Parts: sequence; structure tokens; C-alpha cells
Amino acid sequence: MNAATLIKRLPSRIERYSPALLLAAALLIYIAIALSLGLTRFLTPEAAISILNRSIALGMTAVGQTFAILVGSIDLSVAHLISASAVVSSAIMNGDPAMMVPAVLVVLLMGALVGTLNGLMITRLEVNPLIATLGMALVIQGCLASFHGKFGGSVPDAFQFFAYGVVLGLPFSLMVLTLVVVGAWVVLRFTRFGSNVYSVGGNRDTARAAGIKTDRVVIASHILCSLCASLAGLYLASRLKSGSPWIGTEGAYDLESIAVVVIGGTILSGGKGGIWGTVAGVIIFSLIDSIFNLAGVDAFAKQVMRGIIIVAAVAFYAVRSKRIVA
Amino acid sequence: MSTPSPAIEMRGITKSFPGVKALKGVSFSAYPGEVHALAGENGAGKSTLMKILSGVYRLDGGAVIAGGEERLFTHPLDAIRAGIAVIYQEFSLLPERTVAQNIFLGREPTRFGLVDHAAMNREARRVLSLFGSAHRIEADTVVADLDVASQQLVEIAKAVSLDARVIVMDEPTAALNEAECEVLFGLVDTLKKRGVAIIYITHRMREITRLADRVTVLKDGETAASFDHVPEPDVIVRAMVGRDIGDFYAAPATPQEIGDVVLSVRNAGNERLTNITLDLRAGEIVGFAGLQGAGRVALAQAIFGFSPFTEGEVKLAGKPALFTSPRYAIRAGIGLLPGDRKAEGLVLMQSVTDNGMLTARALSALAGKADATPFASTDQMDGLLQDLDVRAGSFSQEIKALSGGNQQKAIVARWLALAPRLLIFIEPTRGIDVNAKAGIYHLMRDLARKGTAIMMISSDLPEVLGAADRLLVMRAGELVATFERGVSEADVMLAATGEEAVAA
Amino acid sequence: MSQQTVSSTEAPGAPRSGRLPKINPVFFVLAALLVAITLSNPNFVEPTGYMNFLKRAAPLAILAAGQIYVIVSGGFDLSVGSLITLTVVGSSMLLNNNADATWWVIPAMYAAGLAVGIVNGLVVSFLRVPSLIATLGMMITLNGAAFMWSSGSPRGYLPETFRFFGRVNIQGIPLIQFIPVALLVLLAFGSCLFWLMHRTNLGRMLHAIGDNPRAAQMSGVPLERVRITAFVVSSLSAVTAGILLGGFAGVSTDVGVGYELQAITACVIGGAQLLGGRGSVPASIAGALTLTAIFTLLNFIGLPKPVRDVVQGVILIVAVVLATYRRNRAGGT
Amino acid sequence: MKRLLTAALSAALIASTAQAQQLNFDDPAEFARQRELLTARANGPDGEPWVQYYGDQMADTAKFKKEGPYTICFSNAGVNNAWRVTGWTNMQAEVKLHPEIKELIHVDAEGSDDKQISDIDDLINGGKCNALIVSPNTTAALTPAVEKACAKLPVIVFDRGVNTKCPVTFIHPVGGYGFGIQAGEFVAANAPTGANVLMLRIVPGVDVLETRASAAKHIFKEKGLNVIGEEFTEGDNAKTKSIVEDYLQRGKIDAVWMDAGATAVAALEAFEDSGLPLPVITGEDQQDFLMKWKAEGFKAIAPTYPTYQWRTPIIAAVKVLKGEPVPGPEWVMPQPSITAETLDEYVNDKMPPLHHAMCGCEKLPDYPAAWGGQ
Repeated sequence: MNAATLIKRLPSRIERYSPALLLAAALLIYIAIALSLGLTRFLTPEAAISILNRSIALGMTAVGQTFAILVGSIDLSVAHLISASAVVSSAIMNGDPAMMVPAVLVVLLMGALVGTLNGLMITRLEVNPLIATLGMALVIQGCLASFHGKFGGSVPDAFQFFAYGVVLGLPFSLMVLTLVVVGAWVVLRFTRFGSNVYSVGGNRDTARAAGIKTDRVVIASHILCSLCASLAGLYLASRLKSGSPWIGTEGAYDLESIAVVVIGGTILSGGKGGIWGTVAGVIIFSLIDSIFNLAGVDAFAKQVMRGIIIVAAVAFYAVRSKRIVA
Repeated sequence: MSTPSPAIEMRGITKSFPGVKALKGVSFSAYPGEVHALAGENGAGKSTLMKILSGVYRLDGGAVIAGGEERLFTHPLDAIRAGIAVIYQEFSLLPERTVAQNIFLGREPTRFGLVDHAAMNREARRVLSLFGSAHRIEADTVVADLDVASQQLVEIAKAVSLDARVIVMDEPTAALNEAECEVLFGLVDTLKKRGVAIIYITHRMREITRLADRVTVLKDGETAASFDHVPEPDVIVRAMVGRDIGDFYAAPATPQEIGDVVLSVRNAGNERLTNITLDLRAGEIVGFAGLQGAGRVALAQAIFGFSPFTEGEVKLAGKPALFTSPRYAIRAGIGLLPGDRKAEGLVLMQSVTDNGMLTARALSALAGKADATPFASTDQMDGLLQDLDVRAGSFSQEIKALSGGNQQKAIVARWLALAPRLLIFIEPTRGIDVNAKAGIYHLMRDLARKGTAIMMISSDLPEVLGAADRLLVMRAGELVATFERGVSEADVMLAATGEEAVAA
Repeated sequence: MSQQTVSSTEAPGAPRSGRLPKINPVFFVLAALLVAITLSNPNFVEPTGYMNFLKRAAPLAILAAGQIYVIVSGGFDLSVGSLITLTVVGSSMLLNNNADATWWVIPAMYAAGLAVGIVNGLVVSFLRVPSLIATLGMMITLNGAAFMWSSGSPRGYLPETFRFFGRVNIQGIPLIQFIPVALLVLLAFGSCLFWLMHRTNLGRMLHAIGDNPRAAQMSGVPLERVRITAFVVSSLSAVTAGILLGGFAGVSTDVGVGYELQAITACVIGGAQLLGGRGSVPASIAGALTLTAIFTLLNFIGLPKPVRDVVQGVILIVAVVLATYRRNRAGGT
Repeated sequence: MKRLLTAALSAALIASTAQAQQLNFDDPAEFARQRELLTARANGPDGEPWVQYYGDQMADTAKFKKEGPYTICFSNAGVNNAWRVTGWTNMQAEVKLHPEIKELIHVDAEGSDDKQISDIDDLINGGKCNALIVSPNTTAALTPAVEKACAKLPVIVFDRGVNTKCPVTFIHPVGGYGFGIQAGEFVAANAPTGANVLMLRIVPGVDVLETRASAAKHIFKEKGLNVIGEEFTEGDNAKTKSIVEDYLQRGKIDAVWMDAGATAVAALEAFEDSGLPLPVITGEDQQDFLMKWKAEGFKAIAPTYPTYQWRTPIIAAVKVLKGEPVPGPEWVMPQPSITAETLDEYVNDKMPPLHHAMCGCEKLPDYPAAWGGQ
């Protein structure tokens, strides 16, 4: 190992901790603002939980989006799938606790179906993932709108435990998200499928040459992505008591989940990144939100700054690379 | 030595790509415990044959017989399951993943369904230890952090770890120095003893002599010759080239033809280069030899401003020439034909004419007419392409359907339109068939005769020896030797590897 | 990887059988749709019918003609929708009910567009942020900026001098009775962009950097300058579309919503290759007209909005599948 | 097998959604009640509709009595359209009239239910608020959060409601049916019998808008008008104009009914640009429509969903914290229409085009500058 290679490997070490660096920066700003405004009650564990609680749906969606992006694809249909999941679950449950299980099953099945279709379009029909999932989004939106005026329905109180329940002093939803995150981490880190996701995202030809069925990996990643979105839809239905057909789009979960994933250091072309970066990204987003709320920034200025922050955060990773991007 | 039934047999393999018949009924076999060398010029069909064997391509006709039965490989996984492992010439490593992860790509050891990282690293270390302690590679290093030779060794380890019955090695020594080569040769011997059938692709005669039990030579997608023993090198070479070497290369430059210094570099260096001093003259073809990763391409890129020198002095025709981007270098009169045409040379979806016009247009005003640049009009370019005998259905067809030689000539045309002072050729004949090669050599000589300084980088040592007027050898980022025309291959290798003893 | 062997044999290039002038299928689709519209509504062949159609399609067509620059160069421009909003809101703020201010407000908006394009280009080229993210950030930022500037309620009306471009029809033209100014703007802007893309070095450079940026760089193409120009063209087209839309329909704060995806869709329907290297201005304009024609047709035959979404989604996917299929069949990898 | 299962499930799904459909926006009792309220007389001072109310049921607020100064918190669904912008400006100005208010903490949910729930959570956990005002993004979704807040402090809800009676009061004008009735009856009275009416809607599924449409359809049916189409414009001017142009190409339109007036001018321009006389139209109190109306003098009515209702929550909050009774649990306020007779009172070319004239803001501090007027 000579000096040149040492110099070369140094940046890649730093890079691995960049999401943590960003997170620390956001945290510091938050604390500084809270202290300077004398709002120490925003620095308690309860406040921390409430910050995390802000982003359950985004977190779930982003975990799924991480799979899609890592495998070298992308999913623009998540927002509409979230709406569809929320609407369908509340329509099926319609206040009846007995329908909870069937509703959850239908919604997850629907998610799996959407993911499969996305994956098939991308692998078998070789449609650019952006277009494939955008098309899927439009189709879902159309199907949803054709039910317009017919959705209604609401989830039974029992189902609201998902969003509002507290177990051992912690919000149940936060525990579910934690479970999803840890599950995703285990899958990515400790399963062959997880390795395959990185390999296929890193270089599809290499992965294929190594004997990996790349199409299956892409499809499976999309199924996971859609399942996560469906779960987020269920969570929102539970939180909002009913599903409305604009719930996913009004939260801009498609673009926000992508933004969060790339802020977490996963590169858009795939093969590099990970779930903890995404978690950091989600927390950063929540912190930004809380910082803005604390500082009383008005909604429009908030938007401006959010746009700049997304670009700046991604630039933070990208600016050192020599690769040409378009 | 060979047991009666072959470990792998390929019979009458044919394969076509749009517009190209790559294999025309090739048969090939390998028995357990033997090394069967597969020789042939670049583009003779060796890689295609091996990609069919490994399931990357599907054959059009013929049969692959493994373990006594006919197999149809539709996916590399099928080949792997049939016990066939391939060490590819282009690295198939994932730079962002660790050595161990790359070695066990797609078949990570698991425990209770979960990847057992400890076992994977342990196993990786075991495989890597085959290379001995001379070349230490840590199992948990990220591949991007390794040098080229180590990456090549990882690539080899990946194939070896498969415990395959057949291992294909596609030019495995291109990046290795002598000591590393010896490690590899020892490994081949070990594998042989274990009864593994090894298909060894190379065009280094030395390695064939050292390792092979049998030799097959491919040419133009057909079996040109097949030997059950290892014949004299010149027999193999003749079979590969298919004609006398005499008129293959153009005549060297006469002293009168060599003119003034075009490029002079003094004590220049950067991250990958140290203390480079050289002069390139008009009318002269200067060859650069060295192992992969020795800094030849880095030198070309430094002169071309792609990854510039950070120290020293460079002058082009007497003017300071430390360029910081290819664009500046091109403006000053330097051209470069990249080694990886597809990645760095061609814009594949554009027409042949557009590819030829690329630089002429790039140096003209953005709002200027695309069909008539100050350097060339499209009509002139089409004429130039015709003069260079670029064969295409039409010059307005997409260049990606053309053969490698024609593509290369289109890139040459790109530079001719600018009449550069210095033209750098990197691997000018890679992927080009024999007849077209001679055309490229003669083209280089014609350019030199017209007063261009030519810098030629090639991993094909005989080619550099035959085509260059002068030979510079690089090792580890430094220029280590200068040879005049007529030097022996052995002396060059000696300088390139820095070893004392070299087998002929 | 495969190239080496693919191209190995010096096949005497069995010349491709006859180079028939290839017509982009989008034109046939557009023609078929127009026939269908006429069948469902015979009034469409009247000047008011087709001129209204062209007038209404003009903003999207202009936007697509600009977007194709970025797509050919290998990127996306998601910021155009909010730039349209900014143009309309900003014009309203700057005009402040003063009809005489139009002459400088329009250039001012173009200057803003220029700045947006340059920033997009700089961020992508030098900060190496993928355009998808860079222009997404720009989209959010501009939208916020438009609202921040106007506090959510733009101050002035758009005077007739400003609305001239998007609203007025020039009467008394022989044969066709009248011609909308918006159509003239489309023709002028479209031919400019056609010329720039298909007749100048810039156009070829755009194709080159979208096709293979590394090769383009090694051939001396000024990557950054070309890329920035692409974003500038796209931004300027968005400002133009904004002026037409503001003229067509007056002030509102969400004029631009959704236009970015429609513009990309139009380009894709026009056969553009996402991630760069292939695309044409006339085909993108035709793509925009096709998209508008689809909406109009679905409107005429009284299909409800949900069906329209589904149809748009399906058409988008089918267009890409067909293009891929055609290319694969045409050979090459 | 899987396909079968999917088919079965989707059948079940359609069945259950069909059932859910019964929750329609067509409630005859409510329709009748609102029809009555439109002509009823409100309590309270004349000329100040923002403190007027129907009925006489009052909420007892003695238990909330507190010494000032007060911190009032406001969870806003968003300021994402011109109506809300005018309203929010009204509210800020109203605060200036009350020296006993120390601070108004405003949190903007940017149109997201999810975010608004978190916002309300943050506000009540912040412990700073003496009273909470909520303008819910969606009725059903915000109910649990509001219920949670009720347990901690006095809550005042306005604009859209919540499905709970726990807030001290819910401030709103007469309602969607009322809007629909006013507009529908005007069309019926002014268009020829059997006239062709085009109904322009914003988006489907929004309760306030659905009730407006259902009320109007009732009236049209009652009076035998011919509804030639019901189109969704998404509040987009360009789309509105295109839709109307397309309809005009195919036939005659006598009247245009709109569930919200934002794009009324665009609809009118479609007639102008097609060279046709302007129809009978229903708009809203947006200034650009009023200006056009004044200039062209067509037959029109502008029912309103008055933005002055944004002043009332502040007034109510102060009263509640002082322990004074307020109308409750519902505070229904008048919902006047602007007619040809009253048009001159509201039209004002100094105000921006998207300003909502029924703002009751003319005497508020900083008028007109804060509203963007000159």
C-alpha cells in the first residue's frame, strides 16, 4: 500500500460518514436555535420522539425508495400508491373492526401487484423507470379518481392504534417504523438478496455475469418499495381515520422520499448507499421542519430554503466526485 | 495426461451480431487437468466464444457439452452451475464493494439464511492466501481502493473460489509484474493438479510456452490452427496473423523524415507520474510500453490535459503547454484516440459523419453552422471518411453498427480534420481485425510522414516494436528506459517489469 | 463489454437496404388523433376549432421544444412548471396594473429565466448534482419564491398589452380567417429552436454530451457551456410558455403546476431518448400537440377525468415500449 | 390462482366502496336548514357580519377565564390559495385590534393532514398556548388531533369542521348548500326556461364543494334546467378556458354555474374570445370577477364564502379567555351574496385581482397595503 492509494482511500472513508455529518449539523442548528430562543422544552426526549413521529409515513416510504434507488431504479408511483392504499383500506374497513385484517391484506397485495408491474415494465419491457413509474402513477390516480365521491368510509378505532397507540411509553407507529428500518437493514446487510441489490445497482452486467438473476432482483426491490408505500398508506389511514385520494400527493411523498434517500448519501445511479443514510435523511427533514417551526419561518420562505437545502445536501456528496452527471 | 472425456466441449459454435458474423462454426474442448491455450488476434472471436461458454451470450448454432451432456446456457448462472468460471479481461468487479463481497458476489455464504460476513471474510482470506504473502490483499478493503494488479488478483480469486471444473482466464497477466505472474503460474499448476480444466487466453508466446498443453488459434471467427502440443512461437504467430509479417508494419522513418521537437516535457509529474522528461518529434512514431497501470495512459492523459501535470514544464512547439482540459490541448494541436473507443471515443447513437465532425464542431462557435465549420464541412468529412476507406452503408447511419476498424478510422478522421501537431494513439488496434490493423499502422506512418508527431501506447508488445521508431518504457509512473528500433521483446519486458531474469 | 466482439469482424457492411426517409411515428399518431377529433366534432375543421386547439397547445409545445434540449443532453428539467408560475406571478407584481410597463417586464422575466437556467446548469455541471435533484430543488425554491414575492396574492392584473401574446387572434387573414398570436409565437420560437438544435454546432454538441459525455469531453466539447445552454434554453422556453399562459388565462398562482411532467411526456411521445443522445424539436412539438389532442378528444367524447389519467399513463408507457422495440429491431445494442 | 384471488378481492372492494358511497353529499334536511338560514335574520350588530350569528345557543366559557396577556396558537391548513391568503391577512390584522394578545403563534401545515396533526401536537406540547385555533385541512382526518387538544385547552375551529363537538365553538358561514342554492336560484331565475347550464367544478370529493354542487343540481332539477355538463377544472384558468371553448364549439351555453369563483373570468373570456355574448354566470367575490362584472354588466351573482370568518376566531378566542360567552357549539354566520345592486360596494380597482372582496377588512389596520392593495 503506497501513499497514493492511501490518499485515494481516504475520501471514501469520509464519505461513509457524510450522512452522519449532515445529521449532526442539522441537530446542532436545531439545538442552537432552540437554545437561542430559550425553548429548552424542545430539547427533551419527548420532543425528540415528537420530531421522529413527524416523519413516520415519509420514513416508511423512503425505506422502500432506498431499495428502488439502490438497485438502480426509481419509483415515482409511491405517492399515488399511498393514496390508493389509504383509500382502499378505509373503504374496506368502513368502521368495522372485523374487516381490518382483510383490508390490510388487500392493501399489501395491491402494493405487491403495483411493485411487480413496475418491475416487469422496467425489466421485461425495458421502459425507463422514471417513465414506467410515472405512467403507473397516472394509472393509479385515474383508478382512484374513478371512485370519486365513493370513497368515504373510515377506519375503526381499533385500527387507529397503529398511529396513536403507545407501547411502553413509545409510539407504536415509531416502533413499526423502527422495525421496518431494522428489517430493511438486515435484508440489505445480511441477505444474499441484499447483496444482490447492491451488485445489480452497481453494475447490472457484472451482476449478471456473476450468475445473479438481475431481473428478479429489480422486480423484488420494486415490490419491497411498493409494500413500504402501502404500509405508509395504512399508517396514514390510521392516523387520519380515513383515506383521502390526495393524501399521498399532498405530502409529495414521491419527490420527498427520493430527496430524503439522496440526502442520505445513496447515489441516484444505484449501488451505493444504505438504509442508515436514509434514516439520517428522514431525521434531517424532520429537524428542518421543526427548526422552521421553532424559528417561525413562514411557509413560503420555508419552501425556498427546503429547495436549497436539498440541492446543497446532495452537492455535499457529489461535488468531490469526478464523474460527469447530467 | 488427459482423461478420455473432456470437461467441456464446444462443437460448431456459430454466433452473429447485427451485421457481423462473429463465430463461424468453432469447435473447442478442454480436458480435466490440462491447460488449453486459446490464441488469436484481438477480435478473432476468443471473447465471444468464452462469453457463450459462460452464458453471457446465447449461441446461434452448435452445442456446448459439459459433464457429458449437452447444455443450453441462457444465463451466466447456468454456466456457473455447470462448473464453469471465467476471469474476464475487463474487470467485472464492483468498485464500491469489498474484496470479499466481490469474490462471493451472488453466492455469499449464509447461516440461518443470513449472510455470514465472518465466514465470508475468512473464506476470502483463504482464497487470497493462495497468492502467497508477497501480495497481501485485505478481504475487507473496498475494491476501488486497490491498485490495478490487486484488482486483477481479486478477479482471479473470484474464479478460483468457485471450485469450478473449468476456469477460463482471459489475458490474466496484462496488469501483473513478473513476480505476480509467477504467483499466477504457480496457481495454474496447482489447479491443473487438482484436475481443473483451464482455458488460457493470451497472445504472449512466453506464457503459452510456459503453461500450455495444447494450443488453438482463432482467426476471423474460425479455427485457424489447432495443436496437440506447443509449437514454436512463430508457427502460432503465423497462424494468428495469417500472412507474412514483413509488409504488416509500415517502413520506419528515415532520419531525414524526423523533424523538430514538437512536444517537450521536462521533469513533469502528478499524482500518478514522476519526473517525466521526453521529447516527441515531428515525423516520428514513439511507442510506449509497460504493464497495465504503469502510467502510460496517465502520461497521455496528462499531456492531453485530462488529468494534468501538477509540476514540471511542458512545451508544444516551443510554447508552454500545461493544459488543464482536453479542450485546451486540442486547440493547441494535440489529438488523442482513446483506448476504450466505446467509453471514451464514440458517440454511438450519432451518425458516422457526426462522429467524424465532433471535434471540428466542438472547436467552432456554438451557434455556427453544423454543416460547415471552419475546420471542415460535412462534405469534406464524408470525402475524408471515403479516403480512409471507412465502410458503412451510409455515412449518415449510426456509427454503432460499424465494425471496430471502421469506427477507429472515423475517429482518426475526426482528428485529421484538425491537422494536429501531435496525435496520441492508445491501443489503436484493440478490437480490430488483422487486415484493418495493417491499415491503421500505415495510416499512422502516413500521418508521421506529413509531419505529425505520433505517440503510440499499446499493450501488444510486438505491435509497438513493429510500428514505432523509438520505444519508451514506463514502470510505476516513471520512464525507465528508451530503446531504438530493433530492440528485443525480452529487453523491453525486462525494463517494464524491473526484474532481473526474464525467460524468453 | 460486448462491443469488442460485436464489431470484431470487418463485415463489408452489408449496406442497409434503402434509406427510406424515416418519419417519426408521432406524426402519424397526431394525424390519426386529429381525424378522430374531427369525426367526433365536425366543427373542428372550422378555423375556430383548430386554431383554438393550436392556441391552447402552444405553451406546452414551446415548453416541450425547450425541454428536449435538456433531455437530449442527458438530463431533466423539473423546474419549468414553477418557472411558469413565477413568470405569471412575477409579471403581475412588476406590472402592477401599469399597461405601459409590459415592454420592460417581459425582458425582465426573460432575464430571470436566464438566471434560473444558468443556476441549474452550474449546479449540475460544477456541483455534480444530478439534474433530477437539482431541478427538483429549483422547482421547490421557485415555487416558494413566487409565493413569497406575492405573499400568495399577486398584486396586479395582467394588462392587455401583456396578454396580447397569449390571447389575441389576428383577424382578417385570408383562407383561415384569423390566426392566434400564440401560434405565431410558437412558429417563431419553434423554428428558432429547430434551427439551433438541428442546424448548428450546439445541437450536435447536445447530442454528443447526452450520448457519451466522456467521449464528448475527450473530443474537446465544452461540456459545461453546452449543458448550461441546454438549461437556459429550457428556462427561456418556460418563460415564453408562462407569458402565453398568463396571456391566455390571466393571473393565478398555480398556472405552472404539472407542466414539467407534461413537457417530459410530450418529448417522450415524440420519441426522445431519456438520458440523452436522441431527440428532435419538431417531434417534441408534435408530441405536445398529440398530448393536447388526446385531452381534447377525451373531452369531446365525454370521457371522465379518471379515464384521461389512465389513458395518459398508458400512452406514456406504450410510447416508450414502442420506441425501444423499434430501436431493438433496427439492430445495434 | 392468484389472479382469481385478486378478482375476488377487487369485487369485494367495489362492493364495499359502493356501500361507502351512501355517505353522500346530499342531505335534504341540511339543504332545507341552510335554505332557511339564507333568509333568516342574524343576531349581532348590523354591518359587522363577522360578529353576527344565527340562533341563540351560547357556549359557557367561564372555566377558561384567564388573566391576559394571551398567547393564541393557530394551526392553519395552509395559505395555498388566494382565499386563504386574504383570510390569513384578515386574521393577522384582527390580532392588532386586541392589545390583550401577546403573541399569535402560526403554524402552517402546507395542505397536509399529516403535518397538521403533528403541528397541533407540537403546539399543545409546547405549553405556550392559551387557546388553539384550528382551520382543519380535512374534516375527518383532523378530528382525533382536535379531540386531543380539547383535553388541554380551549379550541376554536373554523372554516371546515371536525367530527367532534369538543371545541368551544365551530365558526362557519351558512354552508355549501347555501352557496349552491344562492347560485342555483339566480341561474334559474335569470336564464331562459330549459336553458343549457354548464357546471364548472374545481375537484371532486371535497365536502364543501360537493354540497354546493348537489344543492345547485337540486335547484336545476326543480326548475327544469338542462345541465349539459359537469367538468372539473382543478381551479386552473387555462383548463377552464379550454373546457368552455370546447363546449362552445359544440353547442349553446346559456348559463355557467361555478362551485368556486376562482376561474370565473377565464370562463367568461372563453365566450369573449369565441365572439359570443356573455352568459348568465355565478362567480365568487374575487376582485377580478367583480371588476369584469362591473365593466361588462352581464347577468351575474357572486355568492360568497366570506373571508371575514377569519377575523371571528380571534374575537372568539379573546372572549373565551376572558370568560365571556360565545355562540356555540356552532357559530353560524351570515353568508351574503354580491348582487348587481350591491356590486358597487365591493368592487375596488385598487385591490389585487385575487383579493376576496367579502373580507370585512376595510376598517382593519394597514388596509389596503397588507392585502396588496394600493
